[in-house]
Amino acid sequence: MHSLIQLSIVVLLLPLLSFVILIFFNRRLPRRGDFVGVGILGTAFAISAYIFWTVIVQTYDPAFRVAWNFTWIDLGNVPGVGPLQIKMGVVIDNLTAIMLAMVNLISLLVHLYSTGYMAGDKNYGRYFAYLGIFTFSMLGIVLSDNLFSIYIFWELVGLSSYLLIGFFFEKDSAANAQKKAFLANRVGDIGMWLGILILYSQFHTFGFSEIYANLAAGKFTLSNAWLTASGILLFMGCVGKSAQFPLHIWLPDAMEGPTPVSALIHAATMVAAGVYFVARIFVLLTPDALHVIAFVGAFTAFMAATIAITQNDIKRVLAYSTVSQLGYMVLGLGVGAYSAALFHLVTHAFFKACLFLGSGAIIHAMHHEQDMRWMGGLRKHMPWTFATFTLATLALAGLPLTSGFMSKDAILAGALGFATVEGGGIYYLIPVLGFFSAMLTAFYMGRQIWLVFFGESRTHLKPADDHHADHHAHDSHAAHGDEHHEEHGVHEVSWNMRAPLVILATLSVFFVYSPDPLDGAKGWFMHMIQTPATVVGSASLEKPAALATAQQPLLAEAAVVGAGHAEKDVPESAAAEKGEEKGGHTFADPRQAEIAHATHGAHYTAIYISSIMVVLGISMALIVFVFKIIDPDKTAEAIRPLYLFSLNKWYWDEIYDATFIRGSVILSKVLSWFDTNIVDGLVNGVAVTVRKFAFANAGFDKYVVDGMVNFTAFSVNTTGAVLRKLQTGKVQTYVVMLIIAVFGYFVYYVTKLVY
Amino acid sequence: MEQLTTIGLNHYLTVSAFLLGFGLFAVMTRKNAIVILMGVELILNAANINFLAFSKFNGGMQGVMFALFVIVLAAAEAAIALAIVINVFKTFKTVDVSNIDSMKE
Amino acid sequence: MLSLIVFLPIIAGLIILAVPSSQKQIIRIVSLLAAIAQGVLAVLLWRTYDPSMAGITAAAGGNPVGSFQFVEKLPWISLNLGGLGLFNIEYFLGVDGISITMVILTALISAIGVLSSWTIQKQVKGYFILYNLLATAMMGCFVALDFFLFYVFWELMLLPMYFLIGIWGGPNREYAAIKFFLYTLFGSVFMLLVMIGLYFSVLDPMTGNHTFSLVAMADQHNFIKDAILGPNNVMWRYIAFSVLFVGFAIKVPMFPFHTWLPDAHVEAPTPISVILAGVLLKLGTYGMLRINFPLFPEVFHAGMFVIGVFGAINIIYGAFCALAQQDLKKMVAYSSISHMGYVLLGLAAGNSEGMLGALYQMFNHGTITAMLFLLVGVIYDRAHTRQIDKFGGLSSYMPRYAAVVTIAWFASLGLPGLSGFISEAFVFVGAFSSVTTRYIAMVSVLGIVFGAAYLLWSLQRMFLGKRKADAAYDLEVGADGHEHIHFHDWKGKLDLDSRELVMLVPLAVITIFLGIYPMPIMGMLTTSINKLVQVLTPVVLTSMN
Amino acid sequence: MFELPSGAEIQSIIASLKGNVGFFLPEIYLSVLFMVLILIDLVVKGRKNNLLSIATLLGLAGSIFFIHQQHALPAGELFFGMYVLDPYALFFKYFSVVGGMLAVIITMADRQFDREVKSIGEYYALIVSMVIGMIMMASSADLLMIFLSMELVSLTAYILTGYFKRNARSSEAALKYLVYGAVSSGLMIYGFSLIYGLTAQTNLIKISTELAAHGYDPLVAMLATLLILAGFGYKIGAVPFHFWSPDVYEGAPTPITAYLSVASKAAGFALLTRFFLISVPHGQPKIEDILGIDWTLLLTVLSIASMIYGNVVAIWQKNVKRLLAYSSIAHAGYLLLGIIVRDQLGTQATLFYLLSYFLMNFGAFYVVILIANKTGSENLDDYRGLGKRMPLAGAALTVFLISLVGLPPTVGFIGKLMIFSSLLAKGSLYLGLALVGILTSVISLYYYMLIPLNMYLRDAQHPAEKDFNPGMIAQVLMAVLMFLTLYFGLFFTPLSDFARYSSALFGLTW
Repeated sequence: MHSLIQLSIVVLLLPLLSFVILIFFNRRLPRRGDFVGVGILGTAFAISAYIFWTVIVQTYDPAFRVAWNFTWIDLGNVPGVGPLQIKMGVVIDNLTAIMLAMVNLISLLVHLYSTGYMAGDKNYGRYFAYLGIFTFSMLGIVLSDNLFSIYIFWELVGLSSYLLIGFFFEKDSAANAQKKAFLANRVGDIGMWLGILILYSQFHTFGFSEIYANLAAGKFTLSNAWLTASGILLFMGCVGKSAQFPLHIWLPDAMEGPTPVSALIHAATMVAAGVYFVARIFVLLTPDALHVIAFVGAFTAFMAATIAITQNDIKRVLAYSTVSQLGYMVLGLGVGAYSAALFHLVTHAFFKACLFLGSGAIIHAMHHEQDMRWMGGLRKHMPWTFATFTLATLALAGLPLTSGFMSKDAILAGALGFATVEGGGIYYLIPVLGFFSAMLTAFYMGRQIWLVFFGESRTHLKPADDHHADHHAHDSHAAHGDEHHEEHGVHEVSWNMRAPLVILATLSVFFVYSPDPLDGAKGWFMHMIQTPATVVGSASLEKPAALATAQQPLLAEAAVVGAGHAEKDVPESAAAEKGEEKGGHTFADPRQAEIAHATHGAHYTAIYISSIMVVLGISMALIVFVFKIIDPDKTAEAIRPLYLFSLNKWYWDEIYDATFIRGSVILSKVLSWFDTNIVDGLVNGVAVTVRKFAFANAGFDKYVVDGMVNFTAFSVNTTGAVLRKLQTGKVQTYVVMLIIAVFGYFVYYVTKLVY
Repeated sequence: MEQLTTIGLNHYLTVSAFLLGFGLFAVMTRKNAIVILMGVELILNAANINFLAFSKFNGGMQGVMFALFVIVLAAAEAAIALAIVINVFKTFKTVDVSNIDSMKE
Repeated sequence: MLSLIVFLPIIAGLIILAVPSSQKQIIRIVSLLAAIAQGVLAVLLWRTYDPSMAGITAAAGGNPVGSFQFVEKLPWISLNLGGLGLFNIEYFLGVDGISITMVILTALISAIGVLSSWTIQKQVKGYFILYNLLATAMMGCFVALDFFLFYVFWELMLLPMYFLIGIWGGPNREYAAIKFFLYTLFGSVFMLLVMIGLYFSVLDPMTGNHTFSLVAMADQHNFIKDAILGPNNVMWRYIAFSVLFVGFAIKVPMFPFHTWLPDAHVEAPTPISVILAGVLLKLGTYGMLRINFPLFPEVFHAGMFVIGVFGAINIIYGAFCALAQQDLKKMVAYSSISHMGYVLLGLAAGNSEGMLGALYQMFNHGTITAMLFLLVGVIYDRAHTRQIDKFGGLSSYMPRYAAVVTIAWFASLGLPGLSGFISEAFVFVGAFSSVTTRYIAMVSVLGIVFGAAYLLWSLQRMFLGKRKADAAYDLEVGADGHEHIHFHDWKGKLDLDSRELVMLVPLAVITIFLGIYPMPIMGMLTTSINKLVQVLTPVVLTSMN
Repeated sequence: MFELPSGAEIQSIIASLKGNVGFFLPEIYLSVLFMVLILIDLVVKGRKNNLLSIATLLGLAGSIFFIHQQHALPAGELFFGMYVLDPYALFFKYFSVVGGMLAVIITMADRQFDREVKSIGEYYALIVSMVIGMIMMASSADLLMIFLSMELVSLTAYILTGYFKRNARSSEAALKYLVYGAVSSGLMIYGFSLIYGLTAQTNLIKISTELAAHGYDPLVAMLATLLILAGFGYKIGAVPFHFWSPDVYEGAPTPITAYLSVASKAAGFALLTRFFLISVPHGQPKIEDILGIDWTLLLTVLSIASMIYGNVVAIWQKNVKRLLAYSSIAHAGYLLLGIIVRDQLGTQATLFYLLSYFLMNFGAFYVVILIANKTGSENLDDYRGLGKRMPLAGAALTVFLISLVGLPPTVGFIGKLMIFSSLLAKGSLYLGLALVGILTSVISLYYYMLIPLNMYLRDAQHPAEKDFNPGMIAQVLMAVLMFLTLYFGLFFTPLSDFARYSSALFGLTW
C-alpha cells in the first residue's frame, strides 16, 4: 500500500473519530470537546497538506495516480458473470490531493470559527460531532475510487447536511429545511443511482477505472441512448447536491443551519461534491449529456443570480450566489471546460467560505440580525470583517487580480469555445447567460456590500413586530435567547473567528494559483488538472444505433489506438489537436479536441466581455445604492411583477408545493383510503358475502319457502305462495325437503332422460 | 285384456306406488304427529307390497322375509313412536308438529 | 443441534407450564434463558457454518448431507400405501445459506422479544407459553427441509399468534386477530394441496419413494414426468406455483393481500409486533425461496416480471400509505410493506445480486423493523398514544430515545452506513441488471424518495420543533431551570431505561456493523444464492444486454 | 311357490349356523351385556348410576377382547351372506364400542342427568343396544341386515334422544328425529324393494353381479338409488338429508349428541361405503353406465353441499352444541370425499378421518359438557372468560376445535391431509373437490374460533362466584384426549396403519 494511501485513509478516518468521540462523550469532556474536533481536524489538515505537498508540489505530474482497493463484498462465482467482487478503494490523483487539502482546510477553519460562533449553545458538543461526520463524508466522496462508495458517502453527506441544517431543530423552519434538503437530495440521488445501475448492469463493477476501460473497449452493449441517459442520470446526483435547477430549492432554505455550517456546506463540501462527481464521471458523458449539463448549469447560474438581486437576508443572497456559481461550474463541465470548472470549484470554495464566515461574523455581531435592510455602516465597527468580506466579494464578482476572475473567465472562455464548435445558434445562449449572470453577480454583491457596510446603521428602522418575530426565527439559541439586543455592541469578532476570514481572503487572491492574474491556465492548477480524454467517442455516437451496436468493438478499438487513427479519419481535427499540444496532451476524440482548441482561442474574448460585464454590474450597483441615481424601491414598483418574480425565487417552492408535495400527500391519502376501504373492503366484502350467504342459508330452515325456491325447479311465485304458510323449525318442512330432494332430483333426471 | 283380468306384477306395483304416495302426502301435510306416523306406516307397507310382489314374480324367499321383518319393525317403531308422542304431548300439550318448533335456524 | 435450537423454547414452555402462574419473574427468566440459549446456539451455528457448501439442492447422488449442514434426518412417518408406495415423512432438518441467516435472525429477535415482553402483566404464564410455542414454530419453519414438517411448523405459528394478538392486543384486537388468522390460513391451505400434489409428483432419488423432502423437490430431475405437477403438466405447474405464491405472498405481505398487516400490527402488543415484522414476514419470502421458486423454476422464470411489478407496487404503495398515516405504528407497519417490496423485487430479478439483496434485506428488515416497533412501543408505554401529532420536540427531552430513533429511522430509509442501504442497493443492482425487471427497478427507485419522505416527516413531527399544544405530555420547568416533560401516568424513567437499551443497542450495533461490513451475513449467503440462481435458470442468464 | 328344504339341507344349514356363531361372539356378548344391564337395573335398588355405568364400561371393555379375537379369523360371509366379517367391519366394531365407552364416560360426567332424570335406568342398556346396532350396520352385507341394524340404531337413538322426558327440547328433538328417521327409512326400504325387484337379490355382492350381468331399468334404478341415498344420507347427516341433525343435536342429552355425531355417523358411513363399493358393480369402465346413474356425481353433490352448507350456516350459531351439529354436517362432506375416489387410499382416508373425528368431536363435546355443568349453558355468550376460569378445559377445547378446523399438529389435520391426498392421488380429476374442501375449512376456522374467542379474548360478564374446577377425573380425561389429539397429529402411523388394515372389504379387491 502506497504511503499516501495510508495517509489518506488516516485523513478520511480522523473526522469520523472526531464524530464518534464527540457524539458519545461530549458531555464528559471539558469545553464539550470542541478542542477534540479542532485538534483532529488540524491533524487531518496537516496530513492532507502533506499529501498536497507530495503530490502537487513534489511530484508535479498531471498524470499522477495511485490507487488501492480491497474486496468489500465477495459474491462468489455468480452464474452468468463469473467470480464477482464488490471492491472498495481509495484513489489519489491531483484532483484528490487538491480537494483533500481544500476540504480539510475549510473544515478546520469552520471548526475554529465555530468555537467562537457557537459558544454557549446547549448542543455545542454535538455540533462539532456533526461537523466531523460531515467532513468525513465529504472526504469519502473525494477519495472514492468507485461509484458505489461515492454513492454511500453521497448519502452520508445528505445525512450530515440533514443533521446540521436542522441543528436548531426546535425551530420549525429549521426542521422543514433539513427535511427539504434531504428529500431534494434524495430525488437527485435516485437519478444518480439509476445512472450507476445502468453502468453496473453492463459491466458488473462499480470501479471508475474498470468502467472506463470497459467503455473505451466498447463493451457497452445497450444503445447509446442508455449511455447518454446514464450520464444525465448521474448528473442528477449533482443536480441535487450542487443545487442545480430544478432541485436548487433546498439550498437557500438550508440557511436555517448555523452560519459556519452554511460556509461548510455551501462552499467546501456538499455543493462541491456534485461538481466533483461530475468531474469524476466526465469521461463517460456523451455530447448529448454534456449539452444537457451545460444548459442546466447556464440556466441555474442565470436564475439564481436574478433571485439574488432582490433577497434581503444576507445569507440568502450568498446562498443564491452559491447556486449561481455552482451553475457556472456545471456549465463549465458541460461545455467541456473541465479544469476551469474545477478551478472555479476551488477558488469559489475559498471566497465563498470567506463570505459566509464573514456574514456569520456580521450576524454574530448584529445579535442574529440577518436582514440587510436593517444593517448598514458596519465598515467602521468591523474593519477586519469588512476587508476580508470585500476581497471575497471582488473575487466572487470576478474582478481581475482575484482568483474568481481567473476561474470564471476560464469557464466563460470554454463556453464561448463550445458555442463556436457546436455551431452557434442556441448554444450561444450558454455563454450569453454566463456573461449576463456575471454582471448580475457583480450587481448584487455590490448591493450587499453597500447595504451592509456602508451608509448609516438602520437597525432602528426595523419594525418592532418584525423584529420580534425575526428574533425567534433566526439563529437564536438558548444562550442568546433572552438577550435582547440594544442600540450598541456592534464590534469586531474575536480572533478565532477573525483568523479564518483572513486566511480565506488570502486564498482568494490570484497569486496563489497563477503568476499571471489574467490567465489561470498558466498556473499550477490548470496544469495539474487537465481535461481527461472521453471514453465515449463522439464519432461512434453519431452512427445510427443499430450500426453502432454492430460496429462498436471496431470503433472503440479505433478510439483506443488513438490520435494516429483520428488524424487519418478526421483530417480537419488534426489542426485542433496540434493547437492543444502545448496544453501538454491530445484528445483522441475530435469533438473534445475542437472545443479545447476553440476555448483556447476564446480566452481573451472572454476576458474582455466578462470584465465589461463585471464593471457594468458594479457600476450599476454604485449608481443605485451609492449615488442613488435610481431609487431601487421605485424601480421595484415599476417592474413589480418581475421584482416579485425574483423576490419569490421564481415561485419554485410554490410550484413544487402545489404539484409534487401536495400531489404526493393527496395521493398518499387517496391510496391510504383506497387501502382501508377498497383493498381491505374487498376482503371484507367477501366475508360479508359469505355471511350474507350464510344468513340466507340459515334462513333456509326458517323460511323454507325461499330455500325451496333455491332447490327446486318450480316457479318461484306459485310454490312460494303455497309453502310460505309453512313455518320455522317444523319437522314436516324437513320431511318435505327430504322428499323434494329425492323426487326433485328424480324428476330432473327423468326430464333429462326423456329429452 | 289380460292386464285387467289377471293380476300381474304391475298391479301390485301400482298399488304400492299409490300407497307410497298417500304415505308421503300424509307425512307432508298432516299436522298431527300420530297421523304422520300413520303415513310412515303406509310407506312401509308400500315397500312390503313391493317385496311380496317381487318375491312372487321373481322367485326367492328374501322378499317375504323382508316383508316380515318390516312388519315387525314397524310395530316396534310404532311403539316407540307412540311413547315419544305421548311424552311430547305431556310437555307441549299438543301433538301438532307445526307447533313444536322451539329449536330452529 | 438444530433440534435443540428449535425445541428449546417449547421446553421452556413446558417448564413454565409447571411454574405457578403467580411466579411471574420465574416465568420470564425461564423464557429469557431459553432465548439466550437459543441465541448461543445460533452463534455457535454461525461460527461453525461452512459457507462453501451451497445447499438448495442435494449433493451428488441426491444426498442432502453433502450440501446442507447440521442435517438431521430421521424417519418420522412411514405408511404403506400399497400401489402408491410408502408414504414417507421425515423429520428432516438442515440449513444452508438462505436459512442459516434466518435462524440467526429468529434467535436474535426471539430473545429481544422476550425482553420486550417483560412489561406484559396480564396472564404472564399463558403469554410466555404461547410465545415460546411461537418461537419454536418460527425456528422450525426455517430449518425444516421436509415439506410436511415445514407445513406443520408453518401452521403451528398461527394459533399462538392469534392468541397473542387477541388476548394481549389493543382495543380492536378481536378483529385484527381473526383477520390475521383467516388471511394466513387462507394462504396456507392451498399450500397443503400443492404439497400433496408435489408429493405424488416427486421421487426421492435415494430411496425411489415419493417424498416430501424439499431437497429432492428442488431438483427437477426427481419429478415424475406425467405426474400432476410433473414437468409435462405445464398448466398445473403454473397453477401450483401461483397458489403457493399467493400463500407466501399473504405472509410477506404483498399487495393486495397486505391488509391484515396494519391491523395486526396496530393491535398487537409490542413484542408481538416485533416478532411479526421481524420474523414472520420473512417466512413468506423464505418460503418463496425455499419452496416456490426452486420447485417451479420455469414458472418462476415466466413470472419474474409479474413478481417484480408486485414488488414495485409494494414499495411505492406501501410508502404512500405510510405517508398518510397518523398512527406511528401503522406507519411503521406500512413501511414494512414497502420494505418487503424490495425483497420481492430482488427475488424477481432472479440473479445473484438481486437475490443477495433480497435475502440481506430480509435479515436487515428483521433487525431494523424490530427496532422501529420497539421504539414505537417505548413511546406508547409512556404516552398511551401513538398519534404522531400528539408529540413534538421530543428530541430535546428524550435525547437518547431520539438518537436511537434517528438511527432506526435512517436505517429504515436506507441510509448508507446502515445495513438497510446495502440490501436495497443490491436489490436495485440486481433488478436493474435483469432485463426483465429493469424498468420496474427504474420505477421502484421512487420508493427511496417516498420512504425518506414519510420517515423524515414523522421524525420531524414527533421529535423536532416544539411541544404541540395538544401533546400527550406536559411541559414543566424543573428546579435547575431546564424544561422537562412528564407523561401523565408514567412512573418509569423518562428516557430509555436500561432494559430498553439492552434491547435496542444490540440491534442498532448490528444495523451499523452490517451496514459497514456486510460479509458476516452475506458471506454465508453467496454460495447458496449462486447455487439457487443456477437452479432457477436452466439457461445462462442473459443479463448482459 | 317355495320348495321347502329337505332335512339334510336343514341339517347343513344348522351346521353352518353353528359354525358361524364363533364369528358372531362380540355381538352375542354385547346382547348378553344388554340383558345383564337391564337385569341389574331391575334387581338393584336405590341409586345405581355408578354401578350401572361402571358395569357398562367394563362390559364394553370386555367386548373389545372378543373383537380382538376376531382378527385371527378369516374374512368371510356368515349366515348365508347376511353378515360379513372383515377388517373393515372390525374397525367399526372397535369404533362403536370405544365410542360407546366414551359416551358412558361422558354421561358419568354430565350433571344434567342428575337434574333431569331420577334414575338412569335402562339408559346404559340402550347405549349398548345402539352399539350392537352399529356393529351390525358395519357388518351387514344384505339389504335386510342393513335395514334391521339401521332400525335398531335408529329406534334406540329415538329413545335416547328423548331421554330427558321432562325436558321440552329433548322431547321435541326426539319427535323430530323420529318423524324424519321414520320417513327416511321408509323411503330407503322402498328403495330396497325396488332394488330387490330389479335383481331378485338382497345380498350386496349378488346384487352387484346381477346388475353387471343383466339389464336394468334406468328410471327404476335411479329412483331406488335416490331413495336409498335418502336413508344413508340421513344416517350420515349430509345435505340435503341433514335437517334433523341440528335440532336433534341441540335437544338430545349431550352424550347422546356426541355419540350420534360420531358413532352413528360413522356407522352410516360404514354402510354407505360398503353399499357404494360393493353393490355398485365395479371393475367396469364406466360406473354410471352400469347402474344408470352417476353415483359419484350424486355423492359429489352431497359432499359439496354438505361442506358449504354446514360450514356456512355454522357461522350464525349461538349455541355451541348446535354449532357442532352444523360442523358435523360439514365433516360429513369431508368424509364423503374419501368415498368418492373409490379406492383403497380413499377408504383409508375416510377411516382415518373418522378416527380423528372420533377423538376431536368426543373431546369437544366432553368439554362442552364440563362447561355446561359449571355454567349451566351452552350458549356462546356464556363462554366468555372461561379460558381463565377453566384453563385446562379451555386449552383442550381449543385443541379439539383446531383439530376440527384441520390445523397441524393435530390429528384433524392429518385426517384432512389423508383425504386430500387421496383426492390428489387421482391427478387433477378431483382437484375441484379438494378446493371446495380447503376453502370451506377456512370458513370453518371462523366459527370454530368463535369459541376460543369468547373464552379467551373476552372477559366474563359476571364475576366468578363459584368453583369452576371440573374435577380430577375430568381433567385427566380431557388431558388424555387432548394429548391423543396432538400425539396422533404428529405420530399418526399407528392410526393410519390401522385404517389401512381396515380398508379391506370382503368381496372387494382393490
